[in-house]
Amino acid sequence: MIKKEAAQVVSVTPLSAPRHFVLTMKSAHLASHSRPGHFIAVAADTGSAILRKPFSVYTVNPSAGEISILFSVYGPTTTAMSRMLPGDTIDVLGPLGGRVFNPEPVIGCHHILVGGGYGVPPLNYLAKSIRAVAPDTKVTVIIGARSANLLVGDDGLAAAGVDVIYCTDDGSTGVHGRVTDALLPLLQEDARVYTCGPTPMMKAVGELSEAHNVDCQVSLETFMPCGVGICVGCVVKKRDGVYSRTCTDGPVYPGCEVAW
Amino acid sequence: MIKKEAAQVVSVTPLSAPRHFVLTMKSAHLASHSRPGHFIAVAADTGSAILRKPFSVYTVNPSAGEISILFSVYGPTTTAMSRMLPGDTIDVLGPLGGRVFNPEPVIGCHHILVGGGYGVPPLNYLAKSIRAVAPDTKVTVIIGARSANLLVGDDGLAAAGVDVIYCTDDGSTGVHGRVTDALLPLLQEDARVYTCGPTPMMKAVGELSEAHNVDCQVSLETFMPCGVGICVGCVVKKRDGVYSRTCTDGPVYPGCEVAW
Amino acid sequence: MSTVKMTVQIGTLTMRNPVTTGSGTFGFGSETKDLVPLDRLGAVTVKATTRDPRLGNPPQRIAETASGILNAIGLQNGGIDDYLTNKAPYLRDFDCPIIVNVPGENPDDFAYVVERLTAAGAADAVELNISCPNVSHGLDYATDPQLAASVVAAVRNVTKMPVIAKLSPNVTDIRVIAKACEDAGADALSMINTVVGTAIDPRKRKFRLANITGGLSGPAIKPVALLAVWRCYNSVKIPIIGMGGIACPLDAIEFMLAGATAVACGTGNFVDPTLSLEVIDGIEQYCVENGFADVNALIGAVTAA
Amino acid sequence: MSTVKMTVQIGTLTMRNPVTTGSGTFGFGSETKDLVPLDRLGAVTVKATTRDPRLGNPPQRIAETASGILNAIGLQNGGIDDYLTNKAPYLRDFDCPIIVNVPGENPDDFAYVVERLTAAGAADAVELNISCPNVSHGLDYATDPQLAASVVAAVRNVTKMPVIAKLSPNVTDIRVIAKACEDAGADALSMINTVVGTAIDPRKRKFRLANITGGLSGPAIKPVALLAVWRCYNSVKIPIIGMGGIACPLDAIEFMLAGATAVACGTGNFVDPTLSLEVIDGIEQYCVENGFADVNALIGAVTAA
Ligand SMILES: Cc1cc2nc3c(=O)[nH]c(=O)nc-3n(C[C@H](O)[C@H](O)[C@H](O)COP(=O)(O)OP(=O)(O)OC[C@H]3O[C@@H](n4cnc5c(N)ncnc54)[C@H](O)[C@@H]3O)c2cc1C
Ligand SMILES: Cc1cc2nc3c(=O)[nH]c(=O)nc-3n(C[C@H](O)[C@H](O)[C@H](O)COP(=O)(O)OP(=O)(O)OC[C@H]3O[C@@H](n4cnc5c(N)ncnc54)[C@H](O)[C@@H]3O)c2cc1C
Ligand SMILES: Cc1cc2nc3c(=O)[nH]c(=O)nc-3n(C[C@H](O)[C@H](O)[C@H](O)COP(=O)(O)O)c2cc1C
Ligand SMILES: Cc1cc2nc3c(=O)[nH]c(=O)nc-3n(C[C@H](O)[C@H](O)[C@H](O)COP(=O)(O)O)c2cc1C
Ligand code: FES
Ligand code: FES
Repeated sequence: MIKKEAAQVVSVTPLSAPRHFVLTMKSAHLASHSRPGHFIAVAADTGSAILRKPFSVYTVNPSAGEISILFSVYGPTTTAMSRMLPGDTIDVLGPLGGRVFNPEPVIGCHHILVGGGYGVPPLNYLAKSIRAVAPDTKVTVIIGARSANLLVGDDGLAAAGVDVIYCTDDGSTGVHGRVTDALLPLLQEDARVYTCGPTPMMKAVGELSEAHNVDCQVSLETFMPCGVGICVGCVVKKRDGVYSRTCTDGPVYPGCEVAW
Repeated sequence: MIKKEAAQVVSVTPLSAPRHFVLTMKSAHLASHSRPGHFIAVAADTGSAILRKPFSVYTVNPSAGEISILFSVYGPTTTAMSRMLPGDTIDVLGPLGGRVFNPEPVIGCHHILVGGGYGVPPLNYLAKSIRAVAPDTKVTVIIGARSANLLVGDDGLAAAGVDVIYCTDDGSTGVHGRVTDALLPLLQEDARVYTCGPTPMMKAVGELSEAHNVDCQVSLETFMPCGVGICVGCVVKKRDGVYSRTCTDGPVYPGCEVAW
Repeated sequence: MSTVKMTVQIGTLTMRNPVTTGSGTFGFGSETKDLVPLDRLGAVTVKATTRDPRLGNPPQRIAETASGILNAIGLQNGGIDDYLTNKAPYLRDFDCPIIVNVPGENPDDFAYVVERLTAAGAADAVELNISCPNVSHGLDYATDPQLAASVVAAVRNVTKMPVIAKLSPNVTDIRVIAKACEDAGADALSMINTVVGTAIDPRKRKFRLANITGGLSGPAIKPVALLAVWRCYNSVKIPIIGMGGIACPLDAIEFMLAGATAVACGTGNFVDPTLSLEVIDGIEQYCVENGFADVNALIGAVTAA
Repeated sequence: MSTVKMTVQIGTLTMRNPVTTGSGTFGFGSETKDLVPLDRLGAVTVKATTRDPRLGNPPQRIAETASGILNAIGLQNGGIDDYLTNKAPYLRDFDCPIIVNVPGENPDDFAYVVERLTAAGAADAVELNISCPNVSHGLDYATDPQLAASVVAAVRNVTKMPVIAKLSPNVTDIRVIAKACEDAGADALSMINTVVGTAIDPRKRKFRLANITGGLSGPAIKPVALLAVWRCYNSVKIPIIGMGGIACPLDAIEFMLAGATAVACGTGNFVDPTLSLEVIDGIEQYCVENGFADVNALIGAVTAA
């Protein structure tokens, strides 16, 4: 069930990566209904940004009735968000997304989550929720960035027993190379891949997984003007030639369905 | 000389009248060149308010290199101004106005300043500057409002030796009645009238003064899209039938020139 | 409960209040079922339904511009069979008139779809989209009075439902087209469709839309839409459904004052899917506050400055 | 100093950079002398100058709308005598080409004013304002290809100065008018003039402008202007001066990529009178950063998405 709310801002916390923030808000509704892969759409009263902007759910705290999103400052909406103060209200619509990550069966697989950029927040949530359901299941998160200071979103993963592998283009930390370099050796029979991030990265991860007969779920982050299925502006072409609304038919697709 | 500046905000102080503020900014240029009747034009980066908005100079402090404006919150520009913090910059253009108040000769007259609404700030400046030049000259300021809690802008007038008469429509303070009721008995031979405020008030003050053969200067506050004479959108009709640009031909006119 | 009379007439169609949705900006009514109970709307105007299914244009389909958006969806839809099978039954569950938006490449296309809708009782009115700028030849019918009339006449022949002609602002004089549609038997006009435009990404030196051109909508076009409504209000006798940039109740009031009998919330639904509800309540409140017992008193009530 | 070649040609007129001002949005150059040294501009386009003085329309003349303004100034100006006596001498003191905007009610009016300007050497190019929406009949010449051509031809006869036809977006197909002007001998086109529209104050139930209708300008119309430029760039060979909503250097780049040889800052001057200087610097910096040695390489360089 989608609700429109004026949620109360609990905190806006800057991260070490420049211009990155975590915004936590009160919403019993979102906290109890958001699954990994769901997103919310924020209308910032900036006057000029007329469309809502989508943000993946990053962490949920059902008992406190709170959820968080992690964002980097880019345009008017995120600028306004970064300036919000505790007690302000934020106009949100959610949870949105017709198909979210499906980690079932959770047990017996090696769940490999590959992310970059603002694809990391939903994977963080997914990794933690898999471990919460099945504490012994192996979960690896591979996070890529151009450089060490741009890596974000590993908050609490290690504590949850998740293996985290960093990859940087410049080798400033972790694996010197691309996320696919780190992924390749892990593509064994028990592997299941989930990816979210820049399109070229998802394409590469999807194709590599497919080549190794490994199931791969991709969460697309196309431009989403409405987020609720009414504008048909967010489409991705599927291999069957049909344009699919990523907001309500996705954002999560089997990698093999997408005509990259 | 008109300058465009990113002036530093010194303070934004709420007044007792609801939603009224005084904003003080650093600007050696404005502080040394602004005369009573001059105004500045503010561009608030609100995204939606595309035009600058004009504000009369309220107080100047040449030694500190500071000027103040007094405003009430109405639309996007004034909302943004009310939220500014010390140290922020404010985008201002000024001083603007081709013809300002002319109190010469200062000595030997009874200067009567009649204001309401956002016409009060420039009169405050004028009253104080007359007293500063000629400390013995009689200056009376008549301020009108609907009700006592809406009266603004008498800051420091009494201290400067100015007589202040309040008029309220509801009699909640001062004279129970209109500014013209307070003005009428003062329209003696030595009187010189200056007025700024809502158009109906200025019209009444101008006509009353004219009927008593008293010189009256009116400062028009029409909608001023550019403030610098290039749009020809701010015109007032003069008695000779010509449309005059209030920003550069005014804002101050002899009352008898205006075709109300 | 207020006692304001909120019903308006679009031909033989009675709307319980003057607010409908802009075609293409509210899907087929089910997408936002959690947010907008259809039976509160004056009518629901659904997405374009064509004779055959259409894939639509490749993405990027929408770009943001100053106070507006450009869209080039290209009429993606499942065609009339899909509408009758999968969409109409859902819509019919609500006590809400359905206006189906019908584009076409020639008068026969329009007539075919309207005939099917009429036979199935799957619409309460049809809105002829002679003005979609995002498909080849989509515009011709709205830019030539004779062509526009030919479409209206063809449809008029096959249905007793109210026929609404949706006009394009991309013409030298919209009144000429309005008059031609009225004379050909249209029961109402709806205006405006989007304004053609484009946007370029200066950093990439590429057009922002795959289709190059798109239709501009949103608050940016409201002045253009208001004038179109006012001009047609003074040129034709049939009612007008006004739209173009409505983002709050007072925007809707402006359209009614300019001469619109009803209004549609379009792009505003993307920012706030509950906008139409807010507009309905806001219009009623405006009537109460300003002493109008009947919302119809607002129609064309603007006076000179 | 950068080594980017910034000069562009509008017919025989050489501009030291591609930036001029929108007529009516920069007065006669003297108003902002404290802020804009004229000799930095590519050219200065001054306010409309008519045969006889004009009072203009009554106020309210300007209203704000979403990302735009509506204006109905009504061509207030002192007439050609006033221009020659009081304005031209000031402008001639600067090393900056003068483009004079000339409206008229018939071809003779246009020709008369241009003849006087030519005789006095008081302009370096003329811009024929066949498209002012704010005076009666002001629009006809821009909406009919033959009428537009008749004005261009009449003026072509009386001057060797570059003749620029300023086109209106309020037409079904701007390319038709552009072609007619080119064929009649225009050296360049400038586009777009304002888009007709209106605004209503819903609380007062009155039009906001005394003139009821006005011309919409500002960022709201940029998508419309860009498409007009792109379409004409692909239809005519003469250079185009692009304008409509330029508010920052990247907006100007968009116009050049769409096919404009030069650009004009209009309504943006009201928000920031120094906008043209910022745009000049910004275009140069863009060329440096993107490896363009000659600004002319930007013209029409946009590619499909
Ligand atoms: C499902 C989904 C989940 C997301 N999750 C996150 C998240 O968790 N954290 C995060 O930081 N970001 C996330 N994003 C991206 C986020 O929505 C953008 O960063 C956001 O739009 C920036 O908003 P803004 O107002 O700051 O900038 P904008 O105002 O949107 O950017 C300025 C300009 O760029 C244009 N623009 C913006 N995005 C696009 C685009 N994708 N395509 C074309 N034009 C565009 C706008 O139209 C505008 O003109 C997500 C996006 C999607 C689709
Ligand atoms: C010379 C001069 C001096 C002034 N001095 C002061 C001062 O000292 N203190 C002060 O508080 N105010 C002063 N004002 C008025 C001040 O400029 C307005 O209050 C200001 O425009 C409000 O800006 P805003 O952005 O808050 O509201 P706006 O955004 O301007 O208001 C919202 C809407 O109202 C419209 N609008 C605003 N003003 C007008 C108008 N006059 N006519 C028609 N439409 C209008 C806008 O176009 C907009 O659509 C002065 C005005 C002038 C001309
Ligand atoms: C994404 C989108 C899709 C649209 N699809 C259609 C359509 O299928 N048929 C139609 O007649 N109008 C269509 N329109 C036009 C709207 O119904 C409306 O006429 C226009 O957008 C102006 O109103 P607005 O500014 O409130 O959006 C569409 C508009 C948008 C933004
Ligand atoms: C207040 C105002 C006055 C204008 N006067 C004229 C004019 O006299 N002659 C003319 O050709 N265009 C005139 N224009 C149109 C502009 O020159 C320009 O074509 C249009 O505003 C679009 O550009 P912009 O959006 O950058 O303002 C005027 C525009 C405005 C806003
Ligand atoms: S974002 Fe509007 S349909 Fe997907
Ligand atoms: S405000 Fe533009 S000319 Fe006066």
